[in-house]
Amino acid sequence: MQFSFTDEQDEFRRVLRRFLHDKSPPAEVRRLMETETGWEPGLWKELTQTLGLAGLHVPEEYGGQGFGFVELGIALEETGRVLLCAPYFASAVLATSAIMNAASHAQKLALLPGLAAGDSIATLAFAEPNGRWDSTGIELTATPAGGAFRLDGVKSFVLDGQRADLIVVAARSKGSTGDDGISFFTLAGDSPGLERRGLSTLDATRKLAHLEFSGARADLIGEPGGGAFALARTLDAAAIALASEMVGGAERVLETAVEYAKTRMQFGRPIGSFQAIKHKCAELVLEVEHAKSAAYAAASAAAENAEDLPALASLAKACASDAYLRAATDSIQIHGGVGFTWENDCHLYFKRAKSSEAFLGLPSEHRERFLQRSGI
Amino acid sequence: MQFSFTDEQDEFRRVLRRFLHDKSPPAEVRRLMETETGWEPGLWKELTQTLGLAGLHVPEEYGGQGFGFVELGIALEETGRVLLCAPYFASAVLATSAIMNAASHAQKLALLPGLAAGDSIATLAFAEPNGRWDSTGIELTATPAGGAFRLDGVKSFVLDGQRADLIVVAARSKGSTGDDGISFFTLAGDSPGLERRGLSTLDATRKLAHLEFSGARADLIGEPGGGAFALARTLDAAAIALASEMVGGAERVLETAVEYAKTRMQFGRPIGSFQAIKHKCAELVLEVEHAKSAAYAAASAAAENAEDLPALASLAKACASDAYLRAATDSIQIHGGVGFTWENDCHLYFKRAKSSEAFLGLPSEHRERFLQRSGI
Amino acid sequence: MSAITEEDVRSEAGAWLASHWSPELALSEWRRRLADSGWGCPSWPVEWHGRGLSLALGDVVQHEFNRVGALGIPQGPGPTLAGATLLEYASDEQKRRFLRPIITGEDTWCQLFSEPGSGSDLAGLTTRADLDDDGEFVVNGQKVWTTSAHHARYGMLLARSNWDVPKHRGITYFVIDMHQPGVVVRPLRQMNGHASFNEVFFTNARVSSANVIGGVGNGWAVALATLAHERRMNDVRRGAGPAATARGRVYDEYRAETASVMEPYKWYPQRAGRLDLVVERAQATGRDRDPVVRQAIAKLLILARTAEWTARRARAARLLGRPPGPEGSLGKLAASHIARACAEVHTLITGAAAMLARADAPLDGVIAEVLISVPAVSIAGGTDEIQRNIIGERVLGLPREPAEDVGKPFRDVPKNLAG
Amino acid sequence: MSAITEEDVRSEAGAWLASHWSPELALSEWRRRLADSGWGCPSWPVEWHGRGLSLALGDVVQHEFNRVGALGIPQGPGPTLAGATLLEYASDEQKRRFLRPIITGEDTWCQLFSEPGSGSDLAGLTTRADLDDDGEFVVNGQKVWTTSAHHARYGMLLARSNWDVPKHRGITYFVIDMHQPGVVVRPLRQMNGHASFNEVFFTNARVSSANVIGGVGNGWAVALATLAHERRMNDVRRGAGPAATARGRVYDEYRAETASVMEPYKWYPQRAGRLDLVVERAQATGRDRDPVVRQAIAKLLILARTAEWTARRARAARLLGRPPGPEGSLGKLAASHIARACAEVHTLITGAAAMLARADAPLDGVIAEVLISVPAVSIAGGTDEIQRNIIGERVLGLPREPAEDVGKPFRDVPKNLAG
Repeated sequence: MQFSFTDEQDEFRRVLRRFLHDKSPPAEVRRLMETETGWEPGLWKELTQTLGLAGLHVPEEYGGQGFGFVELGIALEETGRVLLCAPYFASAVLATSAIMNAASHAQKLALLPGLAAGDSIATLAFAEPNGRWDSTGIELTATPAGGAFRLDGVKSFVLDGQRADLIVVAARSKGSTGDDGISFFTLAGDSPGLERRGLSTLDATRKLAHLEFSGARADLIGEPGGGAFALARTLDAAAIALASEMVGGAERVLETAVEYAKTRMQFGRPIGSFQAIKHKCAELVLEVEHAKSAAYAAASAAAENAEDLPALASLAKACASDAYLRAATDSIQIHGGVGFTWENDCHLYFKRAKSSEAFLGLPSEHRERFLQRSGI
Repeated sequence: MQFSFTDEQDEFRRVLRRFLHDKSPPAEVRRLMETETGWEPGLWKELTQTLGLAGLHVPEEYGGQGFGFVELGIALEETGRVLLCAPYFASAVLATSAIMNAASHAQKLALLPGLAAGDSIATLAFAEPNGRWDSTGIELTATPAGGAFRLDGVKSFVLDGQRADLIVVAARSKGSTGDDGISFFTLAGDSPGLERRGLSTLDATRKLAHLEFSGARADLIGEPGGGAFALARTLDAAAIALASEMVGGAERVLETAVEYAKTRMQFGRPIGSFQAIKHKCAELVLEVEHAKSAAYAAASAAAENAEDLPALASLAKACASDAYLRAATDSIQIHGGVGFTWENDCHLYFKRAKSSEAFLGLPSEHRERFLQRSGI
Repeated sequence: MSAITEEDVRSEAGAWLASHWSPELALSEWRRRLADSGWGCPSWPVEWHGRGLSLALGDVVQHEFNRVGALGIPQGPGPTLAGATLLEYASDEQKRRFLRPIITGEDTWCQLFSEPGSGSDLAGLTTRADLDDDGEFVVNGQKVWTTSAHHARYGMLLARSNWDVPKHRGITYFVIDMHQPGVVVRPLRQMNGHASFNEVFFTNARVSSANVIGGVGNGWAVALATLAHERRMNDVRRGAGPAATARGRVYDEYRAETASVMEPYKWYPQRAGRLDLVVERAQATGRDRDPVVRQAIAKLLILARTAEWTARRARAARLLGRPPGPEGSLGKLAASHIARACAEVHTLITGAAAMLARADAPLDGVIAEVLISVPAVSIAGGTDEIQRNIIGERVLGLPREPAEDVGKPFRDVPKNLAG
Repeated sequence: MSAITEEDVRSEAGAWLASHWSPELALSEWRRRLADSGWGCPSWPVEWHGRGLSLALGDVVQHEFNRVGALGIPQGPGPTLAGATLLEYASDEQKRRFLRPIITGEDTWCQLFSEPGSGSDLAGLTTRADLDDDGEFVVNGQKVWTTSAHHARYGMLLARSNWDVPKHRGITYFVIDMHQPGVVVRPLRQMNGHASFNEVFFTNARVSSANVIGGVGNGWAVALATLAHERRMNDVRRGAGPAATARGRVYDEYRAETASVMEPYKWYPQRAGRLDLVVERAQATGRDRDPVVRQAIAKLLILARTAEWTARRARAARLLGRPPGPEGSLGKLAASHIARACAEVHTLITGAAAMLARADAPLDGVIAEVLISVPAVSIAGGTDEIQRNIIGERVLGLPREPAEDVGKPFRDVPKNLAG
């Protein structure tokens, strides 16, 4: 396990932080979150073509940069810090991971270069209105139909699903249950038989869609019925990526609170000199540093494809969710009345934290999974 | 439900508080807790004969004072405040409640006057080494034998069981399970076939015994096999009584912490002027007052034999346990190093709180029962 | 004068209502009758539109009003805050000018206390009131968290009239006319999207010396009276009651008035956490079968019930005339814990759907609004930190912190830049 | 002088061990060899019983010692605290008198800092040292929480020699002879029944001016050095390692020495919560099947693992010579959370048996000892409150509170009555 970043990784972080600081300031986040699409094509182009961010962890043979999960974690920590509005998590994490885990070599060659280059934006549709975040929640069926498959059913909570060019879908064969009969499919976002509807979200920076499939035609990727492991792997990767994103946000929102506590005067002294505020901040440092450690450990396990990857993925998701929500909540409290206003940025982080708490499964669910995956 | 005490009840509390303040100071508690018996017969005589404490809630026809559960709750709150070392809970609460709930009129006439007068000290043996606090935990069997019964099995966690004159035993008929086949029996503490052994306890003020029954001869009280309801009622009464005792201790240990915080100087000012200490105390007030409300509400429900008595008994036990342990723990913290010494009284309350947390069932168990008993 | 009994009050009020109340009156006419007779504010003095009754007898009057469905004086900060404060501190001339239109509802009022730079530290306010050569005060500064400022006629304004004395001693309490060019009111949007409050900007706004309440430099004492009335108001804020559905002209007009006054508060139930929805949502979703969720629900229900009982113990003690125990000060802090626990439990119950809002979210967005409104409870009306100070100092008698900002001229106290 | 390499050190140490180390030596003889050669304290200066190596090269020497099973200098506060402090602040004459017997183990030391009246506020100490006409100091007062004072030869004593200057400036650091009539040592029993510490009473005890370390009135600076060494020592406290079972006269004598030094710490694993027992106890009792218990276990394991990783991140950064991040200061506070959570989980697992102790309780009383020892973790070595101050101020740079007690003569600072 890697307990410090290399100089190259630190430099990558510095470059990316500077870039995002310039290109994704709060005013831009606020502008984009009010749009229906939720991102700016120009910035996406820069992120993918200048920085190569979408292909960071994609092997070079598929058009990526060939880095590992530690670098991906750094990228997500930085995008999380600034609440970047871009289809990065949907396309580069969810869809790309699903394809890397499920697809054949030929399919990867066909699909990944476009995603890695940012030319095409994809997402993964796996959860359904039942809100379960594993294979047992999948009810949408895939039926063979003339060399391809027809998909019938409903997907929900699909990240950037309303605007993605390509949808990767996790579906099951009729009559199968649990891990059996799970396969992945791809289809274009504007395919006939697919209706997409944007959902109203608690966190305006996280766009979600409801997708209804009525015989939409889709192509199988990977082996038919053998997708359960790829799905589990993909969700583990997603959990670790989300944990990285969350600790970036948590660290930033804590910094904001500390900065405010140093300058805000009440009763003739900075509020940060009062123990009520100072000790709250101290506990937050502890919790946020612990969550960072969890995200780093999990990313490191993913990079090394370690045996405890599934356990650490759940550990990191649970730990980072709790830390982020607490940091964002306490930051509002430390800001007092102004922290509850729309014009202050606290609520953007708070809503992101609250939404991330539920995304991919609640902390309590991941704690249970952490124990099971640890053999306890 | 009664939300304030009557003038008579307040006066009763004042008299009792003054008495216990004089007769059960910390030095006396420390002396008695180091003895094997754990109480002082002279003080027991005063408590029962002068104050009539043991028969407080026993009807007058059975030699008691005929008061209700609210008065009993006040008595326990006050004994809890001073960590009174006496077989009060064992004899006046557990054994007396069991007899009142289970016995026939004639049996009550035979048994209660002696207990109410304090001439005889009884206890209730119901839990066993499995540590379950309801009828499912009862494995000890009662077998009819020549007009009486023979008891075989083991009881544990028996309060003041090593010294009690009379043991009330909850047992089951052979082959029965759950609520079926439960009956109550009485036998003398020095009966043949009964071996008693004092247990080492975390809290030296709470004496517990391990009782082994090998064909000990005992008398049935109440109907054979119909004791489950009486047992449940008795345990509800015990839970409420314990909650009352706990809130008395919690309030006192909080007072101690506040007194210390007002006088202890560090950095040139009383430590209670620091928000870290002040806010801890404020949260404790909230929690202790809530626990008092819970204990009062439950006692009031018991006094009125209200429908929600079982739910409120569990509510009060859970709530008072949490409040007491937190108050005692935080009191040690507020006292700092001296709070961890043997000579300071904090640990007496802490150990009482810790022991009370487990006694009659953990808070989490009672929370679950509270929901079930509330129809949720 | 012999003591007035409950029965006296009941029959007198009943008789007056029988001859004066009618659902078909215009609301303004009914309010005039209330002001003329004193039955609208029975505990106010006889010479100031009241009947000089005790608070307990006032409750008897209220009961008679409820019995026949008769309406009372307007809700909102006018009567409860401004009226009560003026009764205590205003001159007779001021009472003559201001009190009656408060009762009749002609004038609505707003409270101009909090500032961006002084939240918990209200006495650290920096809005300035400078006496000019004409004997008028010129007001400059900014207020915030003002409810209903956009339709208020008058504001209860705290401003600093002297910077050379310690903070509490340089404050003056004014009644300011909100309808003047130097006063600009802007809505303030909160994180849950509602805009229940206003910011109020003063740029050379003017207020006459005749509108100083309680004397120049004595504003802090007057403000404390207003704040005490505000806490009491929070204890008893109610909905429209039977008037919500009753028929008649007076009710229609009253509902319109109430809807306007109550508009800023419509998310308050969500802010408090919607405890009422917890069990039914858990059962509807089947989450009531998860032992982990059950523990969280049980903890929440126990907290809420014990808080309620604690408040009732405090009320019972007050009614018996006993010295108030610690229970009274605890409600606000308990409400904060309850709201936060509600949000946690609603999240546990809601799961993935907690990511959604409005029509796509459970109960048409009510749960989502809970999640993003609850953070206000531990801030508004005094933060949890301030409540813990109050409990520690006033209930437990713990010593105050050394003060950096009292005992020297306010001019020299470190403070936030005006903003 | 050319740079010494790891390989140089390894071979030199190896050669020396080959010719000087033997398990059959008397421990005192072995320690003499260590003191003569400098291999016992390789990072101390050559002129003071060391070899002047860097800390990293010192680790290489340690590694060579471990490889052949050779023992080191004594554990305990002598070498790590007193030795290190004396090296930094003592005069050559003092170093000559005190250092060598520390290394050989002839003299053991104790630390006389904390007082009943000054816990968190160490610099508020009131033990007095008054210079008498003979040029000796006369010491009166009381110290507490002293480990091993009953068999120590010397004490590192902080006492107030000047009451007319601010608190930090009137303190002097002494080496006091514990074997004198004016010094009385009493065991101090803790709530868990152990008596690991002492109270030390001074009644006209005497200490020569020649035993002042670092100058009269400069004791606070010297104390800070000792405290820094103490924190480092806490990072690396170890058991006896392979010496626990190895055979030979020197090992036997070492084990006896270690047992005596380590006796006060035997409940420390219980104080830390016995995390190691949680999962096996849960499985053994079947409580691992309760979802509520499982959540508590998972929270605890996650806390403990992330705390461990955080400490390793801090160490990795130090080894890379990077500026220390916030991770370093967090371990103590995390340990406190872990211990408390352990006690909660052990209670959940243990149920009714949590009422029992000693032989009647689970694991022969180990769990009971956890429950009544854990409260010490958040107090000993700096309370949680002090740790949060440190993190807030030193890590986050938040401003300090206004100080009531610095900048004026200590005589005038409100303080606890001597007790």
